[in-house]
Amino acid sequence: MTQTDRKYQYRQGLREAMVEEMHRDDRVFLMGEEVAYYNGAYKVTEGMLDTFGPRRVVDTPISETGFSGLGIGAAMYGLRPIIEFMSWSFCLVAADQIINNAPKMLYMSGGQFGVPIVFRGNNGAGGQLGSTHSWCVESLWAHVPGLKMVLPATPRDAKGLLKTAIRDPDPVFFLESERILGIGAHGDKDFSRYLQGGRWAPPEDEDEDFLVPFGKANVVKSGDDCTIVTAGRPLHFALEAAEQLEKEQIDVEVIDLRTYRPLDLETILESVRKTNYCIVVDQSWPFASVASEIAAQVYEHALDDLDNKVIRVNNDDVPAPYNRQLEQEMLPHARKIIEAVRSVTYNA
Amino acid sequence: MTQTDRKYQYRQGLREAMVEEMHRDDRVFLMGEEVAYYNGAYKVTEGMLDTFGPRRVVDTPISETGFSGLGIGAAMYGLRPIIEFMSWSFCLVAADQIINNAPKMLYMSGGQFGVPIVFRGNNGAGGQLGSTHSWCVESLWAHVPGLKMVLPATPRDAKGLLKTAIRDPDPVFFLESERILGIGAHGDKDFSRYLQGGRWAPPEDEDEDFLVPFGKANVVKSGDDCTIVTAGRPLHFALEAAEQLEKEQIDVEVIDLRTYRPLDLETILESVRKTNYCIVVDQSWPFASVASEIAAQVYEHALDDLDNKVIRVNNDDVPAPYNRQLEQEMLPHARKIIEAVRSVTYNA
Amino acid sequence: MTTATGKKSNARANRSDDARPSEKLSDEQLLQMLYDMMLIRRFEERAMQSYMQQKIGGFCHIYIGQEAVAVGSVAALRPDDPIITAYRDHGHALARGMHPDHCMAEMFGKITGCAKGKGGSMHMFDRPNEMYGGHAIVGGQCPLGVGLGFAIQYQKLDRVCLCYLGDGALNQGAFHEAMNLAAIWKLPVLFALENNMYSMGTHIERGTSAAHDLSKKAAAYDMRYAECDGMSTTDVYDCFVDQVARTRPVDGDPDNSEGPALINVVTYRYQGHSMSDPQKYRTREEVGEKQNEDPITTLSRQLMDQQRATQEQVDELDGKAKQAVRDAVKFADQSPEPDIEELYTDVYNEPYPPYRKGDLPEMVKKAEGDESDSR
Amino acid sequence: MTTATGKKSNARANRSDDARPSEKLSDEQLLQMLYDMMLIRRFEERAMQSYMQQKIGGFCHIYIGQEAVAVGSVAALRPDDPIITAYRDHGHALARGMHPDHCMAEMFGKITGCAKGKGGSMHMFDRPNEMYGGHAIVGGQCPLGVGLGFAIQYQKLDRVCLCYLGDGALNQGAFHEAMNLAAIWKLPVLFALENNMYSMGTHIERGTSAAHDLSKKAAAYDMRYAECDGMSTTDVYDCFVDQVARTRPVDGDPDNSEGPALINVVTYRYQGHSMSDPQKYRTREEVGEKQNEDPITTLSRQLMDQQRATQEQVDELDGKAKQAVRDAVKFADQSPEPDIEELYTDVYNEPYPPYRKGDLPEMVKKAEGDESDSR
Ligand SMILES: Cc1ncc(C[n+]2csc(CCOP(=O)(O)OP(=O)(O)O)c2C)c(N)n1
Ligand SMILES: Cc1ncc(C[n+]2csc(CCOP(=O)(O)OP(=O)(O)O)c2C)c(N)n1
Ligand SMILES: [Mg+2]
Ligand SMILES: [Mg+2]
Repeated sequence: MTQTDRKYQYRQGLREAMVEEMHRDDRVFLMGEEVAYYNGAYKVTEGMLDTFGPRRVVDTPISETGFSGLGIGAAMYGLRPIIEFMSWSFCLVAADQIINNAPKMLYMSGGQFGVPIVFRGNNGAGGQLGSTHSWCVESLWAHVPGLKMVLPATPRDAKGLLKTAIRDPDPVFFLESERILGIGAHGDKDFSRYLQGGRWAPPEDEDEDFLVPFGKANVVKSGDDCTIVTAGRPLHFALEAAEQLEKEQIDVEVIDLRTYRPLDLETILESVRKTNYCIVVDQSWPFASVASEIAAQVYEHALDDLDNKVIRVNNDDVPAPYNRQLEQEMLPHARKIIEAVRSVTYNA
Repeated sequence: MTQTDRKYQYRQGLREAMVEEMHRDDRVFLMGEEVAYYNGAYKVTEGMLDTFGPRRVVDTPISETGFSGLGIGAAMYGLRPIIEFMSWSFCLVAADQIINNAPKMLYMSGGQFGVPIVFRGNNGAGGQLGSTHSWCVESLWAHVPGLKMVLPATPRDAKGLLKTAIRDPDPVFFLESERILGIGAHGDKDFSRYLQGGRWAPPEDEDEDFLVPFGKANVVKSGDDCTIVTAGRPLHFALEAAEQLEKEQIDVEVIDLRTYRPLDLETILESVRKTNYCIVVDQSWPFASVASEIAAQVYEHALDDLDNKVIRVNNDDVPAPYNRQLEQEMLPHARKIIEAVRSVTYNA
Repeated sequence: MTTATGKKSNARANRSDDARPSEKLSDEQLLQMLYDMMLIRRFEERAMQSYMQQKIGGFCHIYIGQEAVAVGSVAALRPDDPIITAYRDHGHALARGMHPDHCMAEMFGKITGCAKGKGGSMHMFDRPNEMYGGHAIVGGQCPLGVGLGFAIQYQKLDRVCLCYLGDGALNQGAFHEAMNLAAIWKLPVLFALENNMYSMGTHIERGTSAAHDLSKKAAAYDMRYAECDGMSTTDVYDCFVDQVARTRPVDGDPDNSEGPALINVVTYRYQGHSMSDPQKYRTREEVGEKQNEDPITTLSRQLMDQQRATQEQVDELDGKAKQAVRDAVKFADQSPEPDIEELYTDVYNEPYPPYRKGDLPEMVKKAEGDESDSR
Repeated sequence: MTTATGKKSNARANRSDDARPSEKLSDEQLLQMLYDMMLIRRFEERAMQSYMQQKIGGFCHIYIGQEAVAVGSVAALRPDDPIITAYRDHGHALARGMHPDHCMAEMFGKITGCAKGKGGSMHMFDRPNEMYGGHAIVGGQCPLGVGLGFAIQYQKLDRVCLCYLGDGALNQGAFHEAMNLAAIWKLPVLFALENNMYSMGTHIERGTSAAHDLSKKAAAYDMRYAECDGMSTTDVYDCFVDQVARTRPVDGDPDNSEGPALINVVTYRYQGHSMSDPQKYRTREEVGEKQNEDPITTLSRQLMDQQRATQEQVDELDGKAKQAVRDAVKFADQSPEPDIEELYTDVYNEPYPPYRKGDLPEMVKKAEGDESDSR
């Protein structure tokens, strides 16, 4: 069995990361709604209560302010909490704790109290949950200094990045996607042929120290004609677009940033210097978004290398609708990306 | 007395707007911490309790989630609440109500329930309040569709924009600045010579219907050499820079956007087409900010008119420090703007 | 119905002495209540089916078992009393008078839905029927409900707002702040706790302190408290008639009202939390036992025992409910999807480009006339 | 000290029967407590003066009047018991043992401050002395304090976390959620309510339901409640010795603890809310009356009455406090500002460009040795 063939779910990557790190370090614990007895609303934490018991896998009431603040306090005291939001949409009721306390404690205390905590959960629209339940928080929270932000797009990265996050001494906002929890499972669309070395799944030897570092983008597919920069679930839209564009003899390069804070600008610029075109795909709203940021930075640093505008592909700038067709249309889907690539490269 | 000479405080503009609209429309009420008996933590609401009584000027306990949600419910029922946050920094404990409920109710209800509400209060660093109390929320919240965002920079606009906000049928996030509540008062630095027609204060005839429309930028100072785009308190930094640059024979054009949602891109582009240079000044953090957005849009729509990069001047990308020198340095102050203008126009 | 621990012991005494309000209900009224519950039950059954057929997407929270709560409490209201609830909201919408067509069409994501397909199962809004929405963030509707109460008081109206919440919401900060504001300002709000003992898989005893005596949650705000049996339509009705009367400000005068209350309605949901719940947190026995208290069976039997209805009448009602729901599914099925342009409508009431002003839902236009506007 | 309404009535009975813990305090200990209060008082006086001279900026919340709360409660702790509080925090920092030099230097924004001038008046952190900060968002420290308690329980330690809050925080959602979590998990946390009756200009009766009986706020979470007189150092001490003992988990075993409690410490602030408060919300008479209960005068008099201290000793202590504060102002004055480079340090413990790793504050390095690291 090649690595490529190995079927390995994204949710499994998340679980293995937590399990391994909890075995390794007793200071690590997991807390959130229905993570223990229910085995996770999305089965991410299945079996973890059995393995670690209720001291380390802790069910909470629906009190996001309470338990995310609790995690921050525990982190100040030397523990390494993993706080699960069933959905990042629910972090809004805890906004003050997660963006006012966690990322600023070290600064406010003059370096005395760091907050080694991971906030993690599902992020993004696409499940027909309506507008209050479909938040993409990347642009909201990446704006805030003091935190790190991670968006794994593959099962391999889900594991490797989460392990890194748990070991990191700073607050990490870890944005998963319910829409791809099951990718890698039998029957799912699998873009592993694009992955260099077919590294869709993590190494099979169960290396305790398999870590994917922060701030190192992954050139998922190399190509010469146009750079597509993205992270998280939209990587899959980008790969779908790439597949389609291949048929039109347009060979795009797809970059998965993996982390927004830190941002690997170098890899983006290197690519843009080669392709001279750039599309940024981001599943949050367009205004004041990570896509705006990346576009602005690309212009700032590679203005002379660009043969056309940078096009940003975002969610449409509207609350998420329930209706499936409207919702699908709203997303930064493959067709939008394809059109963007075509429109910038048309006279290349 | 010319209009220019008339000393008229920003806080007075805010108060007059509320008082006039409350006289005009019984559905309008004001609610917040210490707005009534205390006469406002910053004296903005001074005397309003006496004028309108406790039915319409309502002191609240420290329950931002409670009273901002209350305002939203009351707005759904047909009232026109003005909800004061003593500081926008405190809106974080109410984030879910203000960004998940207010701006999405109309959409979620298929057009049945609008939320005509104004959230207003002090925004921005500069008062040595430390990092939890120094939020600039413009970039965080302007990201969210369904709300409108207003940042008055002058006493005139404080009044005219707030009146418009109160009459608007949609949720308006109205961002004031404690740092300039007293501008216009005797002894303050006064850039009114730059204001077209010296319109620093609102018209003196107490016109009930003096309204400043949303989405119409104000070219505060015209000039040919470089466009400076800003809004809110940083306008004053920009004007300070303009004054300085005048001495160096650099004649900048200063645009006060007044509102971020809607955004008056046309006025920006018109100016950039004339000056060929653009600086964006924004007091929030740089990453995924309104400045990123405006820069990206300027590139997208005026790439060929630009003779150099767009430079963004933001707060430094760090939590707000208490120490005065550090804090002042962090702000998007005049020296940073001057350097930015010089650096882009150096070979013009 | 257990007694309420109100401040004015007179009122309480009165209540227990008086005949129960439900005893004054006419046969017709009782049969209407029975029908409403049947409608909800049948509606939910078809909703589950349609969900399985993937005609309904997203989350879908089924109200089966709790029908007496919505029906009994809404029956105690006047039509101009506003209500607001959480995401398990189909029952409330139907009890409040939303036509099942528009309710089902909403879940099917169709333009004929109550929210034009933009809201879905968790967001039932019905302006003509004074339903201020289902709300999907746990506890988030509590401050909104207090706002409705505030607006009533502000306008000196003699209405009462009914704000439903699940037991899980007890632990949210929003609930706490809402309770305190309602209490200090004596707002005409009733917090109707639909205590089905579980928030997803978490039994109330695991997540909520003082769960054994929820009157303490009201006492913390000096607020009136009452309890009733959510499996009994008449008990719910009796309790709410009494509580609504105490809270309703006579002549819109807040001093002429006993202020807000927390009402603990003990109920049970027969289905899983949502459509994807393996339900390992409770036993079949527990569910079975509760099914013996089925509120629909109970009311039917009660009416028949009292010779106020025959088996035939009951069956006929149920047939009517089934038919209404069948019609609703058909209506929903045959209704068109919203145009893709609807993405950009209803974002603003006073839109700027690229946004556009939206049309009101068909349901509202029908009820309010075409000249009605968003408010 | 009024009695606590604990679950174990035995413990309660014990306590009222026993000699008061404060009676066992040595003269030395009592004089130390008196000195600590004097130090806070004199410190605050100089802070006000320095604020007027614009050597201190931002907000500055003065603790004068409340000294007995911090001093009496901290004296009941062990040095390894963590504390956390709100923004009115100079008193707690000093009571906990922070050197006034570093406290004053912080307010002056100097690099020698406890947080290198980055935190200011509202953010006193002292790791060597187990002080987890002053926190400026009302109520925001409550979940953090519960987190400290959780970490204690998780590590099976026999410590107690003291989490202070103002009466204004009672109405924040964060307080509610924190109370519930502490209660359901029986965490070793004491919520020390510094009830000075006002949140800015709002009297507790105006903003907080059930203000006349705050035991209800504890009962809502099935939590132990106690009250004490915050103007009496010994009453505060007695109450906290008892409550800490009940909460402290013997051998780190949560079952060997009575769990968390809410302690209502009734106190008063003599100064305005912050330095810019016109104080129109209370009368001079009210303030004057409370000044008759001045905790420092009271304890001094008590010690002298009991012949445990002479007037000279008391004066000497006060002189010492004045001198310490004079020294602190001098220290702060003469200390350097932080380099502008400090803007980009302490943002991350594992920084990426443009951020840099920061140095620990001088105060911490002195206490922990130079090899200590951020944690
Ligand atoms: C703030 C928030 N956190 C988590 C969720 C996810 N969630 C949805 S329903 C639910 C359980 C709520 O239980 P309860 O309030 O008892 O209502 P019930 O489902 O029993 O009707 C949870 C945890 C949410 N919607 N909002
Ligand atoms: C969430 C939040 N809202 C508002 C404020 C502004 N504010 C600061 S202190 C204060 C009053 C707090 O009173 P209390 O809790 O009684 O503490 P005290 O000042 O009496 O020590 C207010 C309203 C804040 N810091 N945080
Ligand atoms: Mg429930
Ligand atoms: Mg107070």
